[in-house]
Amino acid sequence: MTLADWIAEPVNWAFLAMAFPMVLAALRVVTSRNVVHAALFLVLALAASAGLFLLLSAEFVAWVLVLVYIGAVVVLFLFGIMITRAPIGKETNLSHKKIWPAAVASLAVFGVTFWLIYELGEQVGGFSDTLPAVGQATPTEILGEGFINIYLIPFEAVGFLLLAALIGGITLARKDLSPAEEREGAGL
Amino acid sequence: MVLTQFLVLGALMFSIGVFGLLSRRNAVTILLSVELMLAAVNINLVAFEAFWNTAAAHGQIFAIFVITIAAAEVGIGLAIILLVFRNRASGNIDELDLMRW
Amino acid sequence: MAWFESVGLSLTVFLPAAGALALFALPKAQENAQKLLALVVTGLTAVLAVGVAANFDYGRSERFQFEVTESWIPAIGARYHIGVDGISLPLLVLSAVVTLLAVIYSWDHWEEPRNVRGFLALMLLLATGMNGTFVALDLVLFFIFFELVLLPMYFMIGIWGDSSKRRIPVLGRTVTMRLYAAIKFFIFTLFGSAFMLLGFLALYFRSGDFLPANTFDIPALIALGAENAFGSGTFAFLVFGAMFLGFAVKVPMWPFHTWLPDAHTAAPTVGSVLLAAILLKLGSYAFLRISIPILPEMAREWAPFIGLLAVIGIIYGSLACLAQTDVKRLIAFSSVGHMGFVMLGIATMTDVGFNASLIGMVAHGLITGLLFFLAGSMHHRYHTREIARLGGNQKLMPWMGGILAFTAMASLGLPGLAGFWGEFMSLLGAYRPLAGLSSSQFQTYMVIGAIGTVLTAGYMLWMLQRVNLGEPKAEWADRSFHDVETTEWLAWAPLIVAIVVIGVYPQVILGSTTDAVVNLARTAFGG
Amino acid sequence: MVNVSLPLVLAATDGAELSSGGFFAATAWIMLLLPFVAFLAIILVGKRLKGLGAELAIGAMGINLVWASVLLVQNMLEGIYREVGLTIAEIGTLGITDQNLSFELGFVVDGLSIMMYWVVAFVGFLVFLYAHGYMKGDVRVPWFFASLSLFAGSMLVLVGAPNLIQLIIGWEGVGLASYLLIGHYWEHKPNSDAAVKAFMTNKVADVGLILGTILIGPSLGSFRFSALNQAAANHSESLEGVAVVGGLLLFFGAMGKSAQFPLHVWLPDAMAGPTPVSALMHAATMVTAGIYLMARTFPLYQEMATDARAIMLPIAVITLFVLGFLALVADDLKRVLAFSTVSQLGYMMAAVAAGGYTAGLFHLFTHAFFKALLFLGAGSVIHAVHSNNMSDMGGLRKSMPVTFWTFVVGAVSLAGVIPLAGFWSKDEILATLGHEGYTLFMWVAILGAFVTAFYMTRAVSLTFLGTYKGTGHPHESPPVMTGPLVALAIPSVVAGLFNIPGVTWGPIGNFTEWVGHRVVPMGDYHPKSIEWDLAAYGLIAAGAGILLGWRLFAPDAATQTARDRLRIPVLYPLLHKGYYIDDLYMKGVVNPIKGPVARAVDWVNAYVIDTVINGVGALTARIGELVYGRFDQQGIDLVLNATAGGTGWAGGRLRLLQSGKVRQYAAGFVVGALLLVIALVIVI
Repeated sequence: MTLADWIAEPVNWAFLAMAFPMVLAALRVVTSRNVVHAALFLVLALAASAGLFLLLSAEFVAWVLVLVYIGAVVVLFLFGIMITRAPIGKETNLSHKKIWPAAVASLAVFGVTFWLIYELGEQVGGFSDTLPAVGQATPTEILGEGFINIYLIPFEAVGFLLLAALIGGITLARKDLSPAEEREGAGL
Repeated sequence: MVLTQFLVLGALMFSIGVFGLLSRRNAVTILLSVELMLAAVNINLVAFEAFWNTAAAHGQIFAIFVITIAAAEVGIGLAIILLVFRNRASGNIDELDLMRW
Repeated sequence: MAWFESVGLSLTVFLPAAGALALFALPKAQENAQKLLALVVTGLTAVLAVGVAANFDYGRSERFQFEVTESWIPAIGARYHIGVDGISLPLLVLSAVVTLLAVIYSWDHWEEPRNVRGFLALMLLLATGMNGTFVALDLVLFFIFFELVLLPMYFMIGIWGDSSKRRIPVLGRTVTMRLYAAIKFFIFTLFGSAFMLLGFLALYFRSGDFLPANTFDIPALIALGAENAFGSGTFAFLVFGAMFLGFAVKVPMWPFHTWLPDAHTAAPTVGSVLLAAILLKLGSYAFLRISIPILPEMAREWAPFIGLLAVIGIIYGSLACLAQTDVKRLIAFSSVGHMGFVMLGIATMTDVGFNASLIGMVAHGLITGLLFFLAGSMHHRYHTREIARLGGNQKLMPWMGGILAFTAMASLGLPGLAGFWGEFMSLLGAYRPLAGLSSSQFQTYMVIGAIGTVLTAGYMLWMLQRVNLGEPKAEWADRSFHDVETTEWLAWAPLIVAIVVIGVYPQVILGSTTDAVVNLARTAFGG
Repeated sequence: MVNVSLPLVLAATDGAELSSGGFFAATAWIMLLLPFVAFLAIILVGKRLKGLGAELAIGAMGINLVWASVLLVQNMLEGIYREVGLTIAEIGTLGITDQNLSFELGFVVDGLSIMMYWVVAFVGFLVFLYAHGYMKGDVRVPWFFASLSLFAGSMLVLVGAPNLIQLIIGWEGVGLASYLLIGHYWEHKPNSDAAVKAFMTNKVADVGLILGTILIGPSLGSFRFSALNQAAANHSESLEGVAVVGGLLLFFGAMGKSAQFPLHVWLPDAMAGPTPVSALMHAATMVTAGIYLMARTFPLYQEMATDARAIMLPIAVITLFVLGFLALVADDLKRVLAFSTVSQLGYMMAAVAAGGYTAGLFHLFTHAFFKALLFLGAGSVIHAVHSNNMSDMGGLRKSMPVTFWTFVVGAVSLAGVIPLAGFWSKDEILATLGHEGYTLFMWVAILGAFVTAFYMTRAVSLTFLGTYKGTGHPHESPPVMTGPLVALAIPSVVAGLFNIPGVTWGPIGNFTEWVGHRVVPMGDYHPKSIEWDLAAYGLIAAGAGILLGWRLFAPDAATQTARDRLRIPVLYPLLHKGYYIDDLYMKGVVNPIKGPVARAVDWVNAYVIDTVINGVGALTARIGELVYGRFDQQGIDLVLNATAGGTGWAGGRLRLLQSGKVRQYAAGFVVGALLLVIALVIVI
């Protein structure tokens, strides 16, 4: 598939319309001097990725992403930011002074991954063929079956993990109480 | 749409996440970077799913697992940050070097 | 006066050391008694040195006089052999007199931590080392005296020196000036001395090939050198090189000079004076006493190289002076330039050049010694040595400013004052270097050296302009300062007089040295 | 050691007997020493004296004047030659002679030095007297007179020098004294800058003198002028090879002192000193030294270093012509005079370089009078109006009649109007240039005379004519100041008569004979009769200059439009900036050396050499640590503690990884993951 063919497909324009804001938002997430802005840019990036999932016919995943991430996780983040009284405005202390090691590392990661994609494409083949499954949405039914058939044990494990996280989060986040406070039940 | 474009996008997002991970010193922003990396992974998973087109939609299931675990991770992570902040009045991870020799 | 012939010189050397011991017999609290004792001892030493000069037979100044030779360490053939000739006599007198003046100056100038007894004892010990080096005629003895001066100077700098901090470029470490300077001075010099000792040992073992027994005796080795016994092969080359390293560090020659600005800047006033006036001369004196007469062929071979380093030192020192912001450091760098002229004189390997270096050494001792006295006294009053903060000194302290101007003029080589002759004669020597050396090369050195005199004048006048002239800066304007005080007059007047006398009548030095250096050049290079 | 040498009692060049002089010649050293005695005495007791030391300086100079006058008369009647040297140093043989080279101090009494003694003593005496009035109420009067004495004394040491070494001593002594005097008001930076500039420019030139001495001395085996001149006259082999280079080096030295292009830059700035200093410096001491040196070593240039003329003469002519123009644009009266001195020095140097020994010296002689007169007159004006600038003057003719008339005499004499002194000496220079075949230079010199007349007329007009433009009420100076003016005006008029070509004044002869009383034949040209055509050209040039100046400046001296009219674009800034030579030196040489170059060297010191030293130190310390830590401490105990020690050591090193820095861990994680991926792909 040549670049001209690729551009000719309207769906690819939709892809670009989402991918570009996504990358830009991601960059702002890691460079913004304002923590709140960073979090909100993350929302943007995740929303774009949800859009991509829709393009890839993964509707369920897309909505889960929106609900869980944008609805819950990011709100959690914002709460976290506020609770930790992190400076809401601009802050110079947010990043290291020397960023070149990070830049080098991330470039290396990108380089290696890129090389990997190329190698895999060579070995596996078909990477530049039009994706087959696009068009018809994956039924949620299949996903549900997958969870309780093939992936039942992991599914339970994740549920357990969530419970553990819940308890752990409470334990960690609540104040250490003096015995007197303990008796009065002040922590609850 | 071809697979490569999603893989490259994922790689790009992941690299940006790595950059944020290494260049940030505020704990919350580091967590944000981690979220970026996870999102990149999700893109890969879903794209591969579309590529292989498996009957059981393994890729999407995995993506949902990732989202779930990420949520748990954020919960715990923020709780830790909260705790640290309460003790140290700082979200700067450079100052958290108690666990050293 | 037969007794004087036999023990006079030894007394000159060891009286100060005895005085240092005697100081510790006095209670620590009795500072006046300590000062008086030191004064008497150094005064007596100076009288003895002058007595040696008075009884010296100038008609045969090329011979060693007041010679004493006693068995000392028979196992290695080291003897207690001392004596003076025309070359060492002026330096011996200089050393004894400057030490006396330093004690006079110290009378009411003490650096913290105040410890009069310790400081005076070190100074006396230093005097023994310096005087001893100039009269030693045995390599082992020479080496011991040569190294003996390190110790007191090390402690002087390290204990009473500048306690400010300074960041060392590149290394990135912040150091206390005095500790850094003291250690640098000590290690650097010791580094050179190690090679020097190697050279001495090599000479010792080789001398057995020509003599019945191995010897450290300098006159005996000179006699061998006159026959060119050590030849011009690799052996001689290496021996000369080893001794060169030792002496060049002490002079100091570029590029072995970097201990000097630090040590001078950090040292207490009296330490700087003695360092500049006497210690630097040990190296150049050693060239004339040991390297050249014993290894004349090698001296001829090394001469262009020595000359090159000398002229680099001249230009380099002057340029570095222009960049200095600290008065003492500026004077220290000026020493690099002036010692460049001294070494250029030596490098010509002519009698005129040797004479130039000797009179240059004496003049530099007097002039730079006085400059350091002045810098110390000014620091004492202003509590700063920053040139940028000074100004209008001439107005605040007319006599001090006048003496500073006079000394600066002497230092830049004004004819009619002592500094001129050394520069002029070393250029003269460079015009006609020893036969066999490339004249065009040395004439290039001559021209570069002459340009160096212009630069010297430039930095000295600039320094004068910034320190002495103009209106006093606001921070000093309302203050009143003591102009030159009595002890300062007593310490400086002899130097001023000597600078003028040598300037007008250089024969006072050359009368002693000329026959000796003519003889040195003849025996070493024939002709 | 004491070696008084009286080597030469000889016949003069023209066959006449030269006597060794009487008491005054034998004791001429008193002249050389007296000013130094005065110098010391003033420093020590000057403050406590009524005249603040002025009386000591004037007294010493007065005695000198008596001595010099007696010698002058003696020399007129019978030629004197006496040379005395006292060895001050035997410095070794340089391996080329059997005898030691030696340095000597002494004095020489011959026609040349007597003339100079007298000029220095005469001008010096009058200037000192004048300064006594001028400096009343000034700061540091004792120090001023001490420095003046040092100045005159150094000059006398210089002109009395029988050898190059003493000459150098006097030479740099003069430089030192000029430094002290120019910087007399050192509270202000421009003044001390000017002083430093004078010293440094001279120091640069002194390199030439010193190197020239070094070239000539050893070749000759002696530093004596008599030996040098004799050798040159005999075309001695010993001078072959060094004559031209040595001669040029000496000339380079003279260029500095005598302010020849391009080393003239210090002289205009030297006006920063008090006016009596300028008068002394420009007339008698300092600037004449270079001409004197050329005259003293004249046979060298006349006989052996003739090739050097190709360089000397153009420089002198450039100086006399090109630098004269600078006087046209100066507003500072003293600067006008300073540039005029530069130009006149060019005349003298041109004469000597062309072979006119007598002509050059004669111009030096007459110039000393009228230039001292002009400067003292300028000082008198400045004293009255408290400004150096001509734009603050004007119309002083009425209020300062004595100053005006004497100033006019000096100016006319300088302009070269017959029969005043300046005419005769300048005419002789023109004649010499013409006779030696330098026709072009002769015409340039005539043009130069035109310029001279022009700027002097301008100066007189702007200062004395028209109306007063300053504030206050100028009044005539006290007699102690006008007296010297009158005393100098007289020789400015009549001095020229002593050397009218072909005229001898009975038993006293003429100037040519006086300065010709030398041991070694001069072989120079001096005209035997007046060359009227040349005189006419010179007069026409002078007249034209005066007319033009009068036409331009006299009518509107009050309005000064003429000055504006002279502000020709391009040319005016060029002249005003002195052809940018100063800028060239400062920006091209001095500042780079003071700034970047010096800092670079300092940087090298701190960052290169010291770094090597410190690096070696640190490295050694580290090696020591390793030797101690690994080989000594662990090597010896290796057998016993191999396992424990090794583990401990490894742990100790590895624990460094546990820095506790999350970022480092993360980075390590990323890098590790990357490596794993790469390994994986490669393996698969």
